[in-house]
Amino acid sequence: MTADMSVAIGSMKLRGPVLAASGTFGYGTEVPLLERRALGAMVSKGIFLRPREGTAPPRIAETPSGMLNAIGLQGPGADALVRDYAPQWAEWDFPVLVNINGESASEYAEVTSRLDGVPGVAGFEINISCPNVEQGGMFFGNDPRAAAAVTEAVRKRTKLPVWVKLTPMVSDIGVIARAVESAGADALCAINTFVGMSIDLNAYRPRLSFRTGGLSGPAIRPLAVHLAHQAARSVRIPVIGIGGIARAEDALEFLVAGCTAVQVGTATFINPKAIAEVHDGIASFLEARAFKSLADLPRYLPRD
Amino acid sequence: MTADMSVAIGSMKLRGPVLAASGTFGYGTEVPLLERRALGAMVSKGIFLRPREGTAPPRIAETPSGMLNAIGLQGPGADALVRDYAPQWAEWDFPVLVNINGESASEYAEVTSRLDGVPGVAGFEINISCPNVEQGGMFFGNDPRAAAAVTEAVRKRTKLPVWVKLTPMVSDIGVIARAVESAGADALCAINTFVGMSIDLNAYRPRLSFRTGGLSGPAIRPLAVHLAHQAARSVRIPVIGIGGIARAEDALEFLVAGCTAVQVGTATFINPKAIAEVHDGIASFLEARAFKSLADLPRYLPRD
Amino acid sequence: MLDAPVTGKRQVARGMFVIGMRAPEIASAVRAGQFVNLGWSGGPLLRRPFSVYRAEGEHIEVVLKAVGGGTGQMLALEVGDRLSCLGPLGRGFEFGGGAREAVLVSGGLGVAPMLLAARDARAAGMKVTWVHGARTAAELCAEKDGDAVIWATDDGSQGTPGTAVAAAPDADVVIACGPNRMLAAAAERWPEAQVAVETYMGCGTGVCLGCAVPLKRGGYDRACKEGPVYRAADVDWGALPSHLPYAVVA
Amino acid sequence: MLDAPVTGKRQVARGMFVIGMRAPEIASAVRAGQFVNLGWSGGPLLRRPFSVYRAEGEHIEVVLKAVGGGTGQMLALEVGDRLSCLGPLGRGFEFGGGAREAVLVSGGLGVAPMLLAARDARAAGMKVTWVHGARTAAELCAEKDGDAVIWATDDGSQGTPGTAVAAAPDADVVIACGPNRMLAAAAERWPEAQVAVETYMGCGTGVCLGCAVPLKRGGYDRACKEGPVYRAADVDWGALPSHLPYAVVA
Ligand SMILES: Cc1cc2nc3c(=O)[nH]c(=O)nc-3n(C[C@H](O)[C@H](O)[C@H](O)COP(=O)(O)OP(=O)(O)OC[C@H]3O[C@@H](n4cnc5c(N)ncnc54)[C@H](O)[C@@H]3O)c2cc1C
Ligand SMILES: Cc1cc2nc3c(=O)[nH]c(=O)nc-3n(C[C@H](O)[C@H](O)[C@H](O)COP(=O)(O)OP(=O)(O)OC[C@H]3O[C@@H](n4cnc5c(N)ncnc54)[C@H](O)[C@@H]3O)c2cc1C
Ligand SMILES: Cc1cc2nc3c(=O)[nH]c(=O)nc-3n(C[C@H](O)[C@H](O)[C@H](O)COP(=O)(O)O)c2cc1C
Ligand SMILES: Cc1cc2nc3c(=O)[nH]c(=O)nc-3n(C[C@H](O)[C@H](O)[C@H](O)COP(=O)(O)O)c2cc1C
Ligand code: FES
Ligand code: FES
Repeated sequence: MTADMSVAIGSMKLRGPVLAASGTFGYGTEVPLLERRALGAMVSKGIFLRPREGTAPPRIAETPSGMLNAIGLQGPGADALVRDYAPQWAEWDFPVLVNINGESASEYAEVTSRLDGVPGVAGFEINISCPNVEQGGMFFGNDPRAAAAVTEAVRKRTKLPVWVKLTPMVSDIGVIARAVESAGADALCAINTFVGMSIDLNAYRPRLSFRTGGLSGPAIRPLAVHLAHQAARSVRIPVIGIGGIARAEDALEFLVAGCTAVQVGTATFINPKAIAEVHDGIASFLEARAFKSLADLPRYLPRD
Repeated sequence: MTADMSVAIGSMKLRGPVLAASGTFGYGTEVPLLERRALGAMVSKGIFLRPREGTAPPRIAETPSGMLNAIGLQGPGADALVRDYAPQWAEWDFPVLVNINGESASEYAEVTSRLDGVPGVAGFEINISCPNVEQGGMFFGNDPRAAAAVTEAVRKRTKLPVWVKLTPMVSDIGVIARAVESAGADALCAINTFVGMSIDLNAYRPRLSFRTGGLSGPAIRPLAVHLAHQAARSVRIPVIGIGGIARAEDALEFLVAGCTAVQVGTATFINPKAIAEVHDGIASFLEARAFKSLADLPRYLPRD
Repeated sequence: MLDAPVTGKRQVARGMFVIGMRAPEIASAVRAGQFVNLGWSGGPLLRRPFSVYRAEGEHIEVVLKAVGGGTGQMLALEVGDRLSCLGPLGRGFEFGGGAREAVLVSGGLGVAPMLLAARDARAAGMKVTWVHGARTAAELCAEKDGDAVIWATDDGSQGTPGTAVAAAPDADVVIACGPNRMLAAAAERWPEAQVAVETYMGCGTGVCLGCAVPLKRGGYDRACKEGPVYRAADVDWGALPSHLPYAVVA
Repeated sequence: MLDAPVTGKRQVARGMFVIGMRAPEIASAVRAGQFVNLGWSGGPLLRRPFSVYRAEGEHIEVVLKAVGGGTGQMLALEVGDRLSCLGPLGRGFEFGGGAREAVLVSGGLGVAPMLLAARDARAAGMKVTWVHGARTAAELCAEKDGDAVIWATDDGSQGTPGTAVAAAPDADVVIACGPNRMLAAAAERWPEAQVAVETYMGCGTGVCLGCAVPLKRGGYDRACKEGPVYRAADVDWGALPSHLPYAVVA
């Protein structure tokens, strides 16, 4: 018996609950086809309206069970994305969402308009949580009004699914979660990276040229499970759990904690087959316990 | 040549910059004398006015490079502390500060009054950041007004040093840091544990009976360095860095990032000699670079 | 804290192995029921607690199964590899009071403290009855020590069918170790039994309060300081988690 | 991604070792200047990138020093231990265009891609001049391959005193590898040289953008995809960190 692994995120039906996280799977074209077979969906690298150079190197530093990154949303801009990548995505057997960014609510809206209706673009993940840009990013993500304003601005420009990616750098994620739910988000993605710093003891300054970076990887998993759980308790829309998932058991923690799906990020760097392995591992877990479908997995989700 | 390792935290002069963190060194009496030789100071386990049972087991769970704990501030209460521990502390060659807790500002004040002037009690660390109590704790720590109110209430009851231990669960630690500085804190301790959750996939519920716990250990170090650095940039009083320190290099990251001293917590569980090794390692680092004293260590601390 | 080189490994039941290490100070000081907290390079963050199974000359042994990541790594250690060994820790069994007979009741890996318990009971002048249970014959520990020996298996494949607790006779001194659920059953039958419990441990040295054992009189004790040995009647068995992921079954 | 068993280890200079592994698909496909990204159980979170030093039959080799935790662990691997091996990655050196002579200039561990570079240059019909520098004689790699060989040491203890760049003759094709600071010097002298740079890497496969190489024309390339080999004049050497903690010195 093969368990039914499909999930619905609002109106979007996915063949499986394991998605590729933004910024860790490029535009999907870098990765051999084989590694994509189990993907529920892919979220592409974060994009602004115009091309962006990103931050100066060093951009990454390793920490215990984690890594810091400050890529600074390097990217080719919306036009190049439409030209170079969307046509390829249109051919694939899983949906691709674009992680969109802006320095103002109106820039988010503009990116949305530019991409809305382009074949290959199946939806949007609003990034109000990038710690590695001087303007925008995380600063929208820890103010419920700003978060709602960005969500509304994007919502007005598209009928495609709109997901909002939350930052963990808040004192109460439930407040932000409810604000963006009210503003029309179809789903929440929890969470983006935590701000961290690592010091170079030879240079007596931060290792990263941007000084701080976003912490990802297994180190943050218990924090991410908690935050995704809190978000899931606070809203009725689906929550997609993200943070430190490397194995099926990790993903199952998020699913039991109330998430509808998960995204895998850093683990892909270490194991290009991570997403397929996580997917297959969840299926085996369900089968071993004779659950017919992922929907039968018991959840721990007391409502607030 | 032996580098001068002494540091001043306000009016308090310490023989070294490496301190024992609250809740990870008990009352100091559990640990053989030898392991205490390098201690700059000790902060005792968090105490309320009255005895507290703490939370039901399981209380701890391991995570990648970290651990979750939900002890729930089990402790004998202020009277027992005065009777059983303070007299021993009065004999020791390093100061002991008491980590104080309350469900209201007035309970913090009462604990302070009960302990102020007791021989052996050298100062107070106000815990407005414990994630493992239903009332008080972290909830004071993420509201600048509440944090200031608690600090003022304690400040009024004692002339001894008052340190305030901050929670990382805030969107801007600088705001809280400035609030408690204005309210009369002599130093800041950054940071307490992050709230996290780990799921038991056999029971389909959290591993910890308290559901969530505080994450400590190397996993959080890059986050703690960032937060301690942000706190240090925001205030003029000394900041004591805490979070994931296990080796001298870890402590040096905090010191370079602007901290005056550090506390070692979880590492002591794994290596009872951790504090002495961190202390000695810092001294060797200074000596290898021909710094005469810790004060000569270059710091990276652009002011906000 | 000792740097203890591994000196040997042998199998004593299906999946159950004894690892020996050189740890002179611990070998000479340890009492039955005490434990060591073990760490190794490349291992998990926290140390792992193990009862001392045997102590002879300068060597101690522990007995274990691979129940998770840490124990899995331990079984892959080779002679000469080093364990960081903290101990002896905790309060062991008491064999005072002039009792004449001791019954040692163990389920599965609960056999761990029993060889030393037999040694100490004999040294206190007692006759020792060894009762050891497991799910099936292949999982019974092959090593034993008692004036009388009773086997029990859940499936009846060797000795008395049923649990070790059910198979055991009464006696002045009852010592029990095994999954917490088995110990709860022992507590029903022998309120005065001395039982060694299992909890998660953060430090093993009394400073973290992670190893809370709920007491009948209210509040919690530390398994690593006041325990791991308790008077059976003192523990609030309903509140002691029996579902530790690593819990061994009888 | 291959599961590659370690097949051997030998020393080639003070502290410098060659590790061999069985990796048939990589051995047959790799070109000079390409790298593999290596992981192993119990190792650090991220993989570690290494140039392929030699490829023969079903085997490849890498050369390294213990400069940090990861390389320290690698040198402790034993024959039979397994490396997870991702590769070959990146763009290697180009030996087209009918050039007659190639000069290979390496400092310290920069020798890593040079054995394959010599092989590929010869296959393209070139005469190879091998220039290798180090701080001192003991740190010069003992293995070499060239129609002419020039040694250089900072302290003059063997060969020409001074750097490998200074000791090298000019040629149609110049290939250089070593600390980024040495490559910047090579770029001054030979703007058309092909140089292999070092950066931190998150993935090695082009998806993380962590390995940014600043370009003279503005913006960044990925060392793991567009690189690690660059036309020397294309790199903005002032903006490329030369202070990587693991940077090897010539
Ligand atoms: C006093 C005492 C004596 C013991 N004696 C023995 C013995 O003689 N033989 C034997 O086989 N077993 C013994 N145990 C149990 C043994 O310690 C566990 O089986 C072992 O720690 C499991 O580790 P693991 O890494 O293999 O499992 P894991 O898979 O890591 O453990 C499963 C889960 O348990 C948690 N965990 C494991 N160890 C700890 C810890 N120390 N503190 C907190 N959480 C933890 C982790 O969160 C993990 O997720 C004893 C336990 C105690 C308390
Ligand atoms: C294309 C390429 C080819 C290379 N070829 C060779 C070679 O043939 N021989 C050789 O000896 N060295 C080579 N290196 C360098 C080698 O990868 C490093 O020396 C090695 O990664 C150091 O790891 P470590 O764990 O020993 O050091 P660490 O002490 O872990 O490294 C020091 C610091 O560097 C950082 N770091 C290390 N590796 C990485 C990484 N992969 N990504 C991000 N940060 C990292 C960590 O933050 C760490 O704090 C090459 C590098 C590149 C990019
Ligand atoms: C190198 C890198 C680049 C990232 N880029 C983006 C991005 O462009 N947009 C975004 O929303 N998140 C980005 N993220 C965050 C991830 O999508 C993910 O939320 C985070 O890494 C936590 O998951 P993980 O622990 O599985 O990596 C990036 C993460 C990494 C490590
Ligand atoms: C088991 C445990 C108990 C703790 N108890 C307290 C406490 O009573 N009061 C307090 O302020 N912090 C307490 N802490 C937090 C530590 O003092 C420290 O801030 C935190 O663990 C981070 O440092 P570390 O990573 O070095 O452990 C406790 C931490 C642990 C692990
Ligand atoms: S394990 Fe830390 S107090 Fe018992
Ligand atoms: S290392 Fe990830 S893109 Fe180059």
